[in-house]
Amino acid sequence: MSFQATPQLEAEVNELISHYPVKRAASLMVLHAIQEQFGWISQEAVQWTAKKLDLQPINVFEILTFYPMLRQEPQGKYQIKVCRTLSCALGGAYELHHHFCAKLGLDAHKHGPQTTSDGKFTVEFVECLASCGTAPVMMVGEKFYEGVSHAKADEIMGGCK
Amino acid sequence: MSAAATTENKPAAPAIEKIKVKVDGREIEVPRLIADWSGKLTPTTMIQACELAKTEVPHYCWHPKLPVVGNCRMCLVEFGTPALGPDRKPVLNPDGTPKIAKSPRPAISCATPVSPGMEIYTKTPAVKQMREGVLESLLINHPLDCPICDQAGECKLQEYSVDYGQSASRFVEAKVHKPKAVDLGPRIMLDAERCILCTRCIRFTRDIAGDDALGIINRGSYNTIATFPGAPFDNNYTLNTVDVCPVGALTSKDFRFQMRAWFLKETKSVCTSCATGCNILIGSREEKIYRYTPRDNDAVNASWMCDAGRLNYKWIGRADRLQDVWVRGQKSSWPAAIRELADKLKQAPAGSVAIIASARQTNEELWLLAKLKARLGALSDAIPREGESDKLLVSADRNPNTNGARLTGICFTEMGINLVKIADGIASGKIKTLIVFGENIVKRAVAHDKLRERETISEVVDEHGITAELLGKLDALIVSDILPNETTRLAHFVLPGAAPAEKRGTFTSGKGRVQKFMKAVEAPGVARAEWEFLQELVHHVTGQNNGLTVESLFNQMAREVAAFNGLTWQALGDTGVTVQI
Amino acid sequence: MAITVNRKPLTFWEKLYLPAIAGGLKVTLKHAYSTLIQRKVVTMEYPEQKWTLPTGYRGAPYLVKDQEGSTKCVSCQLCEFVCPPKAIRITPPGNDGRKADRPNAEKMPAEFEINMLRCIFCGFCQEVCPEEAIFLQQDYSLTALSRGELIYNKEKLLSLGGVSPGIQKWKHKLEEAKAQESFPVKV
Amino acid sequence: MAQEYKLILKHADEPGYTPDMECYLRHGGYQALKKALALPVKDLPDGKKLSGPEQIREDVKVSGLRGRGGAGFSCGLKWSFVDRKSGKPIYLICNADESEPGTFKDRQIIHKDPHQLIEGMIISCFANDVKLAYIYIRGEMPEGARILNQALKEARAKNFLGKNILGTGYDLEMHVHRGAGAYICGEETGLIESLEGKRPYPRIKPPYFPAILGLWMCPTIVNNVETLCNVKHIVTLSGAEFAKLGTPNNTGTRIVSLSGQVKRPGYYEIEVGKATLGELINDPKFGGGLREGRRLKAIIPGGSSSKVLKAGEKFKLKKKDAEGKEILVETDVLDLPYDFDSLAQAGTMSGSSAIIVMDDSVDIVGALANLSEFYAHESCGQCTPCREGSLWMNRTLQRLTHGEGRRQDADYLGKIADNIPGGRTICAFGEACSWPVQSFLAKFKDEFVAKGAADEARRAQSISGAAAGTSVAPVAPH
Repeated sequence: MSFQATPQLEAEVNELISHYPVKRAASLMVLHAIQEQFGWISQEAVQWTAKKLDLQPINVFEILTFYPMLRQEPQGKYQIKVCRTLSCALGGAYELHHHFCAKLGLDAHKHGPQTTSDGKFTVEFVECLASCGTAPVMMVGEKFYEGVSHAKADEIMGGCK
Repeated sequence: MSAAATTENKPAAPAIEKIKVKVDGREIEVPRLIADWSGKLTPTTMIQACELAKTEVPHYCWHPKLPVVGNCRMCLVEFGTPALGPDRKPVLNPDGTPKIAKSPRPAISCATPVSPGMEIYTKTPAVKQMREGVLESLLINHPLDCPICDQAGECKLQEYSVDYGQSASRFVEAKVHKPKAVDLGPRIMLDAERCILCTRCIRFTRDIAGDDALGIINRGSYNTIATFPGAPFDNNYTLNTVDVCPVGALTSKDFRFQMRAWFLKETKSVCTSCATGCNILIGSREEKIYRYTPRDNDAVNASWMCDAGRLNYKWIGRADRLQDVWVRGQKSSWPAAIRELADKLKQAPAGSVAIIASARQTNEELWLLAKLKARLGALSDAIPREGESDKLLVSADRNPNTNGARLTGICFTEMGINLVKIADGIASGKIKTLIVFGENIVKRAVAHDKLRERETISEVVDEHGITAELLGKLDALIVSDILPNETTRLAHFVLPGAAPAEKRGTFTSGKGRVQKFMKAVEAPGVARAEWEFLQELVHHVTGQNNGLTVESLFNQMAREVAAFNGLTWQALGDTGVTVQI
Repeated sequence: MAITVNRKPLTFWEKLYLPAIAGGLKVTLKHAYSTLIQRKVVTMEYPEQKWTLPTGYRGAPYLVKDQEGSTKCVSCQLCEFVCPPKAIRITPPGNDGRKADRPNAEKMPAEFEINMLRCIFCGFCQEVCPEEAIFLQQDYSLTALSRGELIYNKEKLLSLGGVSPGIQKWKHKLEEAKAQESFPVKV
Repeated sequence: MAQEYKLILKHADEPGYTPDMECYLRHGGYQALKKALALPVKDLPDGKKLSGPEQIREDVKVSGLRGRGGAGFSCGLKWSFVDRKSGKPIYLICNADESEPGTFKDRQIIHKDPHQLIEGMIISCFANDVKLAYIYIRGEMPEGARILNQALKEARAKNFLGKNILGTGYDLEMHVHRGAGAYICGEETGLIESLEGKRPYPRIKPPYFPAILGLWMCPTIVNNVETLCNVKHIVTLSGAEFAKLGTPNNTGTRIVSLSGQVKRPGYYEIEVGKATLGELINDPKFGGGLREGRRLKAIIPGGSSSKVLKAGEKFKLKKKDAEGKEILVETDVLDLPYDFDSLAQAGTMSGSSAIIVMDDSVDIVGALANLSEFYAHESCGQCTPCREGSLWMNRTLQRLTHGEGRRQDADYLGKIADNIPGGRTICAFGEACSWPVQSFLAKFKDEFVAKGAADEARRAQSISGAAAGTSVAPVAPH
């Protein structure tokens, strides 16, 4: 599969590059932009980014592999990220994660991203989402949910069509 | 020509201010500024001060020829600086010495500059404990597969384990396992488990070789050195990363599983693949060469060499090497052949002999040939070899001793312009005897009549008119070479010579650095170093005795050849002397 | 520099010498009695009779295989290095040589020779071996009709050495690696 | 009696307050900026002249404002280190990579009152002659990034940003830069590297002090969101007035993030040092106490990296008596004033002012295992002790929580942790990952030993550890 950048993406990336006196600095934002459009970042996308920013592909690959939010593989349509760090864990995050996994037939003992076989959901544990006062918290895609009870979790899942 | 021989070709640097520091209680003076990896003057760091004080500070990521990153934390030391009172004046001890305020935190000696009056402590219990801690951290996830690791014997992990390691590991968790035997490029293998992530390889290839091909992927304990998938690590300097790798993570495919490092005898030598003359070490065991590695020489190659030069040793061990003296198709012996040659040359009329030497021969050998040339009134030349140069080390001139050939008078500034004259001489029957050393002259021959069509000199030097047919007209074709080729097949006299690794001698590099090299292995069969039999031949033909050793030959040459005046074999040292060319 | 050793002077009793001679005679007579009178035999009819070897006897060194029949030697060449009479000669496999016959070990010798005429049975090779691949075994009478025959090659050493069970380090490592959560990035 | 004192969050939680420009202007927004830009040159008694920016910098110094990001370093001092003679541009970065577990104060500001941050930043940029500034916001806050981008757009439209701001001739551009899930980007040099498009490996200091060799090797100021907001209030109130808030050397207000097992977790803005830990946890105006029937066990007082405090601990606190003499007063952990210096005297720190409360239902070993998993995941892996030590500690703690413990594991763990901090690592992450382990072990060692001993006993009875390989939450299901 070869990577095709749409004119909008091209324009967005050019705009992002203009924010920095050094092109390389835009790489993280460019990767965000690509992921927003495609859902993940392929190796072709890395090469495209590197070319765009006058870098070597390894320079981009280095940061792509560093940040867990950047995906190297296609993910589920709905990405459920449950915070697992201390305050949320005290507030029941493990039970919440377990609840999702049980409902979706995933392994509750795995922390990393797991996608359901129908490709609809990806569930993963993530580190602190910075809303410890309303534990447990989670995100679905870019949407943020606080104080998620099991009932609320079901409701959220139900909302994912 | 002036005979000024200097050891450095750079102009003298302006005097640098010295400052006094104490290393483990011993006061030394160090320059305030010192050249960093790129040659730029930067503040002297503690590790450099310790080096000047002959105190070893263990380190992994620091390398004198690479940018500083300070990530291994092995070189942590404690230090103190003169205490300042509220009036910004030094506080004094009762005995009048400045009071030292010891820093509560250690510092990495590779990145911390020294300041006047600083005291560096490298042997305190705290420093020892820190080193032990770092070493333990490096070892917990290390696979400890020394028995199958090529680095064993020259591994910094092994070395520092002796000093700072524990006899038994207390680590009971499962190790992190990473990819093993990863094919990183055509010449490099990576074992990610062994890697200590010092990033020396990344810095070398990015900052020295200029090919930003390596990087670290993943995060934390899972960090791994890698190339971008599908982009092999392939430039002409990749094998230097194997040298700078302090552990066995990067290994050379060429040397992989060939021989254990501790068996190798290391011989100081010089690379012969181009005019740069990189200093090398030849690693050999029992007359077999296993590898070339670069040897530090800041005036020539710093700590590096190119892959092409490094792997240019295999032909030395080839089975079809010339091993016998042949006279008109018959096996002969050195005394018989030399006697016959001497008689022949002594009777040769002036101008009937021509010499084609090789700029891959040593200064001494070329000088001896020049003596024959003078006695015989011979035409002489050598064969140029041109390639492409690069920014780092590779020179466009692929002969290691072009300057030697010029300075001894074997050829002119424009090497190869006499070849046509020699061809003409043979064609006209004027030249009856041709002496060829170390070159296959037929290989580049074009038909003589075609040659006239060529116009520019550069085309003439690339191709000349000495065809096999023309060689057939000679009364005597005297050839000395190392490997058989068409010229040796046509020769009446074949004198088996020695590869540079099999003899001693000197080369004059493209920049005029006269460097000597030592003998690593024996030549096969009865093959002899060319200077040995040439010196005999010259003795017989001219009556001159120039000495029986390479030292005396060199010293005699230095007296006679203007450019080398004032040099002695001994004064060349290990890293050579630059002469005016 | 000469060192003077101070000796205890002999006592009067020691200076007499005769008691010591008597003591020596006593030992001689004891042995004479046990062999001549009691007929206690201390020699044996070799080679018809064979000696029972004590455990830990250091005979000829042979290579061993692990319980799965794989070569244990990884060609680290430490035994070759440590061997005082230089009886061991290993040819490493090289990069393109045959891979080891067990997983993960990466390497085994292309050739392994021990010159039994040189071997002094010192046991350094066994001591130094990090893989527990070479052991001094119970053979002590090695005979042959030519010098060449006494240079044992890899096949011969392995067939004589037999099997030595023990930890399978490389296999264990491989299993540990496989059991681990998948490596975060495919390389 | 301790009171909330709302300075930064004065309007944020008012009903009907929205994050847009109109609402902000209605509440007196950008007045401080106008005041700052219009500051006349001041003549000093010694004949020197003090320009507007210099006066603001001086005022920030007078205010005693300490960084709200974690280290509590004086903001005025930090600004004074900036190399202004190099001729290179000076950059300012707002560190909005709020990722210290327990902390959620910056989220409130960004989401509810982004213009306050932007105003604070513009003033700070003006004071430091910055022409280009960035807001580095963590990747997990896409909504925050959107809000900030919108706010920046509004500010540009009103000419608070861009060329010739409000006709003063001062130019400033500001952009939002998003992280992508890395705690290490909160470390200022790691943040700079990340912003430069490299792996966020913290830089070695020396020589790479941000004030001299920061972003693109230019002088750079990196300040926390809350710190920058405070700058706005310093300009509004004047430094001297600001310094009257809080307690001496601990001036201003702080937003305290309270989480864990209290009745009313949440964020509370207080004058620094004007409330004690106990009040914050138990006062009905704040945490409202623990859940019914539970007793306090431990407090993490300043974000997960700070050293844990045990219920009932006593500390000797330096205090001035009536005659102004320094005396040591024995203080219970709950009576510690919540400020920078008192917590430092108690051997811990107020860090990012995030309090995590744990009651007696918490398995202390599990809680530490949870934290250490965070640190093992977040170590960047640049330098040896932290890269290897963080995962080692985590693996040991996971073993302990999965029934594979040993009696000696407490000492074992302690020795691993001792190899990491104390300047052995490039950045403070080394301390951050080992301090929790060291302090948990120092204060709850018996629980670790008991856990190991129980595991050993169970294994001795050859009952298989069926729990092995499962994830365990630090709290027993209730």
